[in-house]
Amino acid sequence: MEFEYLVKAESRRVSLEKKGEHWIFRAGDQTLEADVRIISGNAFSLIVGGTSHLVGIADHKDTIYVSLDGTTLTLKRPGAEEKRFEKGEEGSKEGITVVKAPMPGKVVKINVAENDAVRKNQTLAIVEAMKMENEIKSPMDGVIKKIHSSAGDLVDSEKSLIEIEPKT
Amino acid sequence: MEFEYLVKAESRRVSLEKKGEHWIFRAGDQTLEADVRIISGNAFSLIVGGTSHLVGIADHKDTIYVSLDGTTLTLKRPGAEEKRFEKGEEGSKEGITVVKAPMPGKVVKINVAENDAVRKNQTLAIVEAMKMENEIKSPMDGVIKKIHSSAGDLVDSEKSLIEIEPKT
Amino acid sequence: MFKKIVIANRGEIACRIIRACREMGIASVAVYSEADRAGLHVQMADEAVGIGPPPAVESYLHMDRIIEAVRETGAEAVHPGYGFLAENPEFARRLEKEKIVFIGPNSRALELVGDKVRARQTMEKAGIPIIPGMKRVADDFAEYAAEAKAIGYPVMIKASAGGGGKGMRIVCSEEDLRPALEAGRREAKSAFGDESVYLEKFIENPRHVEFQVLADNDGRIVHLFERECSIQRRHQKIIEETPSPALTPELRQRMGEAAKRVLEVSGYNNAGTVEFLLDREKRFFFLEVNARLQVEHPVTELTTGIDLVHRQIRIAAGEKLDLKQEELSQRGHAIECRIYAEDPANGFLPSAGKILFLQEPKGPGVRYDGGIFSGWDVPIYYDPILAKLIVWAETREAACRRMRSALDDTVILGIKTTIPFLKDIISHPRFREGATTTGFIKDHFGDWKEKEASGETEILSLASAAFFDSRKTSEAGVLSVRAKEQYSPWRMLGKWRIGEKSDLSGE
Amino acid sequence: MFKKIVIANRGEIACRIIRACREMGIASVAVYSEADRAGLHVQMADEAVGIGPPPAVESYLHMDRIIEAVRETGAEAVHPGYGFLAENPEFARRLEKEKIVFIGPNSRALELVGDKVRARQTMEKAGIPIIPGMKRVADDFAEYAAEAKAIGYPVMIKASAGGGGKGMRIVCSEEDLRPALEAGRREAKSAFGDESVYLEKFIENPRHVEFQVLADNDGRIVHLFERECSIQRRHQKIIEETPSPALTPELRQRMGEAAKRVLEVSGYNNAGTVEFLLDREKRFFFLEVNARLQVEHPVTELTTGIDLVHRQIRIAAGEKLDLKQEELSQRGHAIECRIYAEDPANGFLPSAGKILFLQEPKGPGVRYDGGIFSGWDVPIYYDPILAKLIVWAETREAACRRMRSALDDTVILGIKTTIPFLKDIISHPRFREGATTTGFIKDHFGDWKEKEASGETEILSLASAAFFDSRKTSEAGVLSVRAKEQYSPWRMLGKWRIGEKSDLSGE
Repeated sequence: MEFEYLVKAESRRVSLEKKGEHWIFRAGDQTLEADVRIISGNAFSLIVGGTSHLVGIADHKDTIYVSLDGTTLTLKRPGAEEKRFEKGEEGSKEGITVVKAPMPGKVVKINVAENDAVRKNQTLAIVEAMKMENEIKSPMDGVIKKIHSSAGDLVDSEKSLIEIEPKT
Repeated sequence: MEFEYLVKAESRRVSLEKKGEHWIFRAGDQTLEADVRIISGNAFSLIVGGTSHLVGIADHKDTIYVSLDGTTLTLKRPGAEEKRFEKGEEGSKEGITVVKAPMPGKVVKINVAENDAVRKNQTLAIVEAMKMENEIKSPMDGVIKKIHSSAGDLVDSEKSLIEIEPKT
Repeated sequence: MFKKIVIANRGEIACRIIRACREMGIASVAVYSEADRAGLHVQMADEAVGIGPPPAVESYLHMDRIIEAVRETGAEAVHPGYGFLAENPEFARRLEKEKIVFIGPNSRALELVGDKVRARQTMEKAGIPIIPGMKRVADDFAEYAAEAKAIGYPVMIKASAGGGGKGMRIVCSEEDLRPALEAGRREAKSAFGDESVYLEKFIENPRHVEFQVLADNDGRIVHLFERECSIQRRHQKIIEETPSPALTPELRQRMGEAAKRVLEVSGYNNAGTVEFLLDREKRFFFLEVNARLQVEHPVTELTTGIDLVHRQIRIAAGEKLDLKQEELSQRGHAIECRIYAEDPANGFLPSAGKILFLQEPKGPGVRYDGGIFSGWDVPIYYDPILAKLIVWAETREAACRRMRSALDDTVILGIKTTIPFLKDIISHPRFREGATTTGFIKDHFGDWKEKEASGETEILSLASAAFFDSRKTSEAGVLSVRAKEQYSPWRMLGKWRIGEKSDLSGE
Repeated sequence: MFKKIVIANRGEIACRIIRACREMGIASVAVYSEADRAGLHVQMADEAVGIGPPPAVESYLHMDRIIEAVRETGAEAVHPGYGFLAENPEFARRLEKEKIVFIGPNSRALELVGDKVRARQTMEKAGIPIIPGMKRVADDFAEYAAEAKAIGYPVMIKASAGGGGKGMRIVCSEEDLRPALEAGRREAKSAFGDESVYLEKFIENPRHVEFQVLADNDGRIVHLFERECSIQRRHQKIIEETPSPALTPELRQRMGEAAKRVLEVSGYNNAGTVEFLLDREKRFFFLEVNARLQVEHPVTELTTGIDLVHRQIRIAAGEKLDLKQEELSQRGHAIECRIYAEDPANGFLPSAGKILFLQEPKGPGVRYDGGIFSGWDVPIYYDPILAKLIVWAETREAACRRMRSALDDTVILGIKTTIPFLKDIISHPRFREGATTTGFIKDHFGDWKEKEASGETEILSLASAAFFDSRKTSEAGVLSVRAKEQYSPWRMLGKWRIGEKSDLSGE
């Protein structure tokens, strides 16, 4: 079986196959043979060349979180959402930029209206989470195309807040 | 929905139904209304009349283990195995008694042979587990009908070791 | 002793207080907002009462609802934890009127120490060293300007009702004074509903050293030594320890006596903390009183052997303090790391969401006070503290090594946390030397980035992900669409995610 | 200091040692039998080496395989934990020859203290009080009979190579002597491969009080006070605590000095424990030396603040002991409960199998040293110890209450454990009074049965089971056959399950 993941936006492919009691993993020009034991649905024990690693692992949608030897990595499966986005961008060369909340929170204020011209780094909205107010700033000079949220809305980090069309 | 459980060999029936945010449980003449939250696959939080209970729960085959307020109870689902046993007993009034290992372990020695007459409390076999030897004694006067294990076998607590026919 | 206590708080501190109740044979009542029905404190308590919608003002800050929960359950006392209503004199006063015991100081003491300007006046009169500066709120700009000149720049603007760094501004010259005053007043107004500010001499790169004090209802007072809390980010403590590497026995004794005197002149009872700044010449100045159980109380417990929550409850129940100053001592060294739901690589943006996997640290000398579990959805409404990791060891060096090991042992997947940041602080050579001042984070971690994972870790992670996905695939009984699609010509395009680079917190 | 250590053990003690290594910057190598590939110690270690099939003689007791693992990984030292090869002089000797450091006493000392008769001779010569009785193994029955008469009945038969109660027999009159001697010799032969036995005066209902001692390689010796381990079942400790409720400061000092003298005359180094019996008149008698880290070492760590495993490793690496007797002190009270995979309601039958759910205790003052996890299949091959629960508190009473609360917090589903039994001991009024002798369990828990669950607990359990099953049912997307079958005319018939009532353990 072969899988593809994004590690910091870089695509990495990894294949695995069972060989007796062990598993062979290949990624790029690297190969490793591991004795793998399932500890729980979220934990594996790997022994690779005598070295023991306890892996904590969990996923949410297309994000996989892996913890190992005191380090946590985030991998992405090249999933449906990014693809849709990509197609959107292909569809219109000077596409819309979607501004999202940087974290789940509550919209305290929307500072702009549709059709407003905005400058780069202008504050577009304020989202509060965990007793901290966070200003959402414009990534570019442009014009507000659409506003999807209003004050009081709860938003998660995947929710589009505002669409901006770049200034041409 | 209604379920049946055995609590210390006694049959108890319990029904449940959802009522708004809560669940109504009925068992015999007792009714309780609980606000139930799933904490994990093995833990629920119950609030019943303002009292909070954290329940740890797990099952293996037809045994359910429930832990609650510092007490652990074992319930049995009236499952297939006991029924088969029951039918067997019905089939032959003076049926065979099956002697099982009291715990998982290793058979160190079988002290009897088929067709041997045995007395109640006579040692039939020795099973070792966790560095302790445990004598398996006869539950009755009888005759050894069949021996299913021999020295060196690993047995679990559901494995039949020896069948005895009662002395008539 | 009380038979039943309401814990007017949530998260790790509520859990810690519930444990104390259980050990003391006291029934505990958790209160919870709608966001916290499944919270750990609700799971652990003997009883639980819903007190309203998620926003704190409608639940944990809602005095009527808390008092109603006390009445409803027949409880005799309220433990407020920290934050929320813990230092609110009005709440204490209302409970006093209702004949419900508030497990904390009396309302007069709360009022006095809550007013920073009044507290400064009181302490100065009592001979406690205070930071040079104003002892009253000025009437107009001219007065502020004159005071600033008299104090000498740089000066610090502080809110009279202050706390948590809100309203604070450093001003280096007269021309910056007016706009800074205006901004400070606005911030103070919005944070505390009170725009009063005053000026103090700005002390450069001090240590933050505080003393834990216990006072019973009859005025017996002992201190339980210091905690050094210099490792701060925007006036928020993130690592605390005791003993302070900076104190000599003689200085410790003097500061401890000063701390006791602070409580004495405040008419204070129950547990409290007296905060001091310690400058480079090892002069100490009274800063403020934290009139509650502190987040960092465990380091004191581990070194003195005194359980502060047990003591709070016993004092509130009217017991005499049977501790004698000369019998108290510090043993070994303790450090606490606060684990927050924040993204340290990204301006410490809050990071609410579901904890997909939690591995809690344990082992000899490791204490973990947590308020979360695998599957818990960290709400957006409250403080981002998830847990506290506290270690004890014979020496500071051993405690640092134990902390590092325990942090490596702590795994929280699904949300961002400060764990990688904490690891780097605890491993920093200057931290190891004990060179801890309030400027430490700014000086050494201003542009912190998480270390790149090693190539080995990365390949092992990829292998683990593949193994994980292969199990999902085989569990589903079919090859996943994903596995089939793997060769589709696909590439990552740049995408704007706002807030990732800019500092949104307004510093 | 060492760079890499092999831990020649498994379960909780291996995990505890691995943690110490990690904190000290030492790489740890776990060894594992085939039954333990997924074991917690393998998960935690930096490296792991398989050493053979499940039976201990083919793995954890197999010296060649352990030494091979050391060679293969380039380790410099071996920590044996307790049990297995920990007190085996031959193993220590082989490592000495191979120039691998054994983290424990030297082989000569091991040999001396391992021979109970020789140890008695040595101690008597050194002026240590020993239990009246034989100082050599007798040649024939006549000599045993004459000795027994001289000592005075009741007498105790003990194995010369003894330990763990194996071969021990109490004899009350001459007519019982011969069969008891024969049985004792058979048992000693089978347990130790050595049938030598000797006779001692039987001391009725003593307390078991032992002293922890540390000795460096140059003969510096300190003791770390006592542990009282009187709560025993068949000579197996189940609850340990410190300080002992029975010792006065004066007696503690005398016993401590005696314990140090024992190590001194044995030419002993590293950590060791000197066991004493304390009779009703508070006379103490040397019993034996446990030449290893003890299961119950944590109670000493919590009260003295000294990490015994760190010290063992540092001493083995040649460090001088920098502890001074007069600077050591006990603070507060610590209690340990051993959690075993045994069914206390059923003759303490071992209970191997899968742990379906584990909830570990935590909180201030609670230490949990475990070797298991949810999903772990407890093997049938080894000691039934699952975990140790240790609490510390300011007073004995507070420690008892904390222990009770922590035991309530500990949930292990799927196998039987001693937890309910431990709860009842810790809550027993005589235990609370400190009236702990080796006869405690026999006197108060001879016919122990688990308390019936309350009606409320039962109905809540039934409701929980129904909710659990309803989720399974709805997850499967269909009503289960079980739910439909619920009204089938069905009743439970008696069924023989052998061993449930009779005591199989041969007491």
